[in-house]
Amino acid sequence: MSELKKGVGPLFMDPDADNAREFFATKHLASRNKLMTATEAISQYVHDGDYLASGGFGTNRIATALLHEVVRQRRKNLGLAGHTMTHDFQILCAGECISHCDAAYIVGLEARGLSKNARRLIESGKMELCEWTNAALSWRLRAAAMGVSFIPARVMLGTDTFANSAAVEIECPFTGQKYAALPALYPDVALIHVHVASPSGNACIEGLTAADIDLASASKRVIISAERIVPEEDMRRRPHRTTIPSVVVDAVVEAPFGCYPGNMPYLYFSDEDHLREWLQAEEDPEVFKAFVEKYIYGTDYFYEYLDLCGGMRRMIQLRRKEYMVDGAACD
Amino acid sequence: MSELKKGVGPLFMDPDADNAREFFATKHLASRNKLMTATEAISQYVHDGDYLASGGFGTNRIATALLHEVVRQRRKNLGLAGHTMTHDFQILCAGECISHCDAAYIVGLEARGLSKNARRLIESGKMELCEWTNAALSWRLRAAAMGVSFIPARVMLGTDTFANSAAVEIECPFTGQKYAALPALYPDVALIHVHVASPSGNACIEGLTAADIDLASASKRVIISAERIVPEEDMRRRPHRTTIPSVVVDAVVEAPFGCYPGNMPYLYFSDEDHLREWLQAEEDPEVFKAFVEKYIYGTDYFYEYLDLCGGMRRMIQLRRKEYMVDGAACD
Amino acid sequence: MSDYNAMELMVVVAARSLPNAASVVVGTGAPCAAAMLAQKTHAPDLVVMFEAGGLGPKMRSAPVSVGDSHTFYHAIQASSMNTIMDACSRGCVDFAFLGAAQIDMFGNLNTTCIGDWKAPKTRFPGSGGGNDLASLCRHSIIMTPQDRRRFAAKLDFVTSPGYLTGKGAREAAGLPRGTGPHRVITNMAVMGYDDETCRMKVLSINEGHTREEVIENTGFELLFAEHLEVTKRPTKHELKILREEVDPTRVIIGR
Amino acid sequence: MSDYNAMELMVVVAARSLPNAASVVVGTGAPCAAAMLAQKTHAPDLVVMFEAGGLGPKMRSAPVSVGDSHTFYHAIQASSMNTIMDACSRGCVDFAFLGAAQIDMFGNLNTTCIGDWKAPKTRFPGSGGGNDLASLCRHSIIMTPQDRRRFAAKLDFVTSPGYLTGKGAREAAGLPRGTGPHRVITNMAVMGYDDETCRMKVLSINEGHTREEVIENTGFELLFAEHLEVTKRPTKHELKILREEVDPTRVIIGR
Repeated sequence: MSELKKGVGPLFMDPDADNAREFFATKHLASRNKLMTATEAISQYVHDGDYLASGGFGTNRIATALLHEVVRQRRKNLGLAGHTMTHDFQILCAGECISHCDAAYIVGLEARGLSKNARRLIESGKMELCEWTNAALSWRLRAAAMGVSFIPARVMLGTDTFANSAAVEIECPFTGQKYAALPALYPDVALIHVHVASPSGNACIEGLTAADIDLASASKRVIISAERIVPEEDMRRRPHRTTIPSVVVDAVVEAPFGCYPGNMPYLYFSDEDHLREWLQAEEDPEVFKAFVEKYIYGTDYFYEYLDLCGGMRRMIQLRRKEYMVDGAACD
Repeated sequence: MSELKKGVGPLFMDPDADNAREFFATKHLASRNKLMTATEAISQYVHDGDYLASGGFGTNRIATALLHEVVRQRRKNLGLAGHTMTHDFQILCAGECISHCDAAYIVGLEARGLSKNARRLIESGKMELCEWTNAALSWRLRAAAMGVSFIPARVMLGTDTFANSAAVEIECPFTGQKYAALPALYPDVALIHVHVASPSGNACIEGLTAADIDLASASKRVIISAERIVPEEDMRRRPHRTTIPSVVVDAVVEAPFGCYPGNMPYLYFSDEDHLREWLQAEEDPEVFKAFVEKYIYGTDYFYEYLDLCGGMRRMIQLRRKEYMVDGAACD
Repeated sequence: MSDYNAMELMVVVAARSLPNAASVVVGTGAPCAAAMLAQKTHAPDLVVMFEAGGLGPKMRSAPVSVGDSHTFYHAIQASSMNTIMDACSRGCVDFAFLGAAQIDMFGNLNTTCIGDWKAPKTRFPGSGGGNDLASLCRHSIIMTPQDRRRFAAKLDFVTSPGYLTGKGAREAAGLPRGTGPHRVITNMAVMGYDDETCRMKVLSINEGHTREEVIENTGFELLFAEHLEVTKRPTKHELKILREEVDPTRVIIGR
Repeated sequence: MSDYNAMELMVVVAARSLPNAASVVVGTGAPCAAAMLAQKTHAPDLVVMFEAGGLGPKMRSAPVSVGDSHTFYHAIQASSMNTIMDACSRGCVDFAFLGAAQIDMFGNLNTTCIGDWKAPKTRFPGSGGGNDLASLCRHSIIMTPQDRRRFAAKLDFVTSPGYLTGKGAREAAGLPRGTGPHRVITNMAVMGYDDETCRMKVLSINEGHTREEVIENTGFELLFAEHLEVTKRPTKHELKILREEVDPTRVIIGR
């Protein structure tokens, strides 16, 4: 067998399962009312230097309201799990909140183009990166959710992505097959936007779950923002529909249209015009500074941002656009 | 570090991921009508010597109608994935179908007692066993579902369960922590009972999923029996409710009360009287032979068994008993 | 003499060992009754789990199977075996109730067979989730009748790990740090484990039983707490809740 | 001269490379248009997947994101990233469409950076799911414009594996047996890979382009098929479906 290789990238978070167990032992499991404002939730659960993970996928079901609050409260030196981060990455870069990042997909907004501001931050060397892939990051979260310090996978092998990651090669003890061993990833805090949640944090996601089920389990703290808050009994009546159980949740924030300008499945489509406005504003640093000032620092609550973007009239348009994707509303 | 140990138990199934990939490459993915009778499904997809896995958990949401058919068609030398098998194991032992078994929980029916017939088969040495645990078997299925030949876990270590398994000890390349490496388990065929399925095999499970999501992905062939068949469009309207996607399914069998005498969540409770009757019949091999003759070999269809057990009158009683667990029917 | 039976006392003792807001994986029967009693007395926020996937149900009556509909009645989540086992592995679960055909002085458990494994005199179900819970949950609690056959000097088969061969053996085997057997609750006594030797230690003896009787019914040498106590009897309130609300048909606590 | 443009031809060629009842992971834009066109012509049972979790949608129009609501419109399942990636790893996925800023003669792809990785001249998004799909799906297909900058002798960064350094290199690296790059579809030509050397080989040249032009626009030595053909032009039916049903607003195929 050839020699087993090792990636030279930095391991930002401790993959040790026993150390993580010590944290989880302290987590308060009791079902209690965890409703609070975004201001309170970010203030209480996201600290400078924390390693953050954002739910959803790029512009889809992202926790925009919470991400704005992270910027507004000027958090710094955050680490980040970057599995397909697009507009969410753009927001955090607008606040220059991130100092290190496990990168799978960053700086781009898919076919919409690249974020000039995010590129500037990275090309200037202000952000330490470790390379991964989308699957690798989602499997790293799964390893953490499973309480094991590593998991084998068949990706990254043979590439510079591997060489600049913190993965190492191992051999299967049964077949001799070579695998990339991926270290478990236990984020400090996850921000996840959902369709419905109860005050204790029982949450239901409709549509794609991306990596959020494992993310919620793997993270030391979990902040849920929800389009709608429902009574506990509504969630408990059909317990097989609970996507994220309250026992892993620390805070619940009511945030209607909380994913705007992203696409919330069955509820509203993405605002492509506004996303274009972001990208255009980033062309000129001065213009972008004013843009961020206006939309984030200059607002106190997320609904002020929604109003600046066209308010209810705009939201109803996006709602109609989503219904044209699927005529049937979700029940 | 101390020497790494190896279990001496037999590895019944090949954990090699590349060999499994070759099989999955041949699997026909097109959405087509897969509706057939239990007779046809077992005849076509379960062969002597196959390694079988049964969905649900013990007496809950098990595929009784399909299991009876396996016995009725006198399949022999089957292998079995035995993560909490109770009445399902009892049925297969009634037909003396099994020659080798990955055992986590067998021969018992939880608090109801032990199956004398199953014990007789094992104590007479007619069944080759390899020891595992419930979690180990479910993680072995997860490894297969993930397309990797092994997965690390923190169970079985230090015990005779490990010594008589086919697991091996490995060390984490990041932390040095010792783990049990569990070999991937790709069953030949899985029998899974669900609440609702479309003719192509899009299936929805309500209530506990046990290990069935991974089981359906890990298995080379999947037979679904369903309480109710619904049009394709019903399943496609809410695609986030699909528990098992049609692409992994080979056959769909309509089987109302198909889990009887087990408990089908939200629909009917277990028939504890009939389960007691089984255990009592097993006290005397001659009595049991007649019992199996009457209920399984002497019937052609599962509904004949239901009629022998009290028919609609009994089913309605069990339905009422289930509603008393949860007054609200599932929608 | 006493106004409660041995099983009632065992359930009450087990219930008391579960703090509020803790999490516990239970089976059917007595452990489930203990968890329900705890919820209805001092531990309303106790999170009850079942290995098949039931998470945090509001149980109205005890299940007949760890996977039946009772286990997720108005639950936090009707999840999967993996979800529960992952949570145990991640370190989110404080307690697990286990049973056994044999138990030794280190709390190792046999639920697999009597006699040689290859040609067993009696085959039992095997580990089920027992080894998993004994390996992964912080504290395991055994409820069992006490007799010499069951409390064995040497197990015919070590199905699930207690402290294995003594202090440090679990960690050396690779099991999670800071886990292990916590209590053994029998018809005669309540036992814990000695911090230094990890050997079983009698903490209190149930009313109507004696130290000698406990020794006679144990196949290995027991340690005894310096201040050996009489097991605190059930309160009237505990008995009332247990009999009227937890197990009104007396399926578990006897007739 | 021709009654179709380069992008229309590329989409048609890509669509034809997808057999009926195969499975394919697609991105937004041209790959998605190709899959939709295939479904509406010769491959009605093509199973389309998106890496964020969309499985088998009945797409009415092309998504703007690989995770938006279009990707699971009336789908078989709205699943998760893990579900899709697991299926790829398990060997259930036949094709994947990939893009790249750079591609070399072995089909290795760069989507990470231009210049030194530590101080990049230009930072691109990185692998995303690209490396995963290139590693795990049976055949990968690239659709890209052809020029010397993009078809590079040496990549600045190998983000996703093609045939790495040549025959046998994927297997030696640990990648699944029998996987690798399949087609490169450009505005000038259609390329495959030589069985023996795993090097890129021109199979057909698009109408209006020449062998010399293709060579000029490639930064490495290309192989050519013995019987070099002219890329089969789109049929009227294909163009009609593509223009009227797949991309009526001409967002993908241009105005």
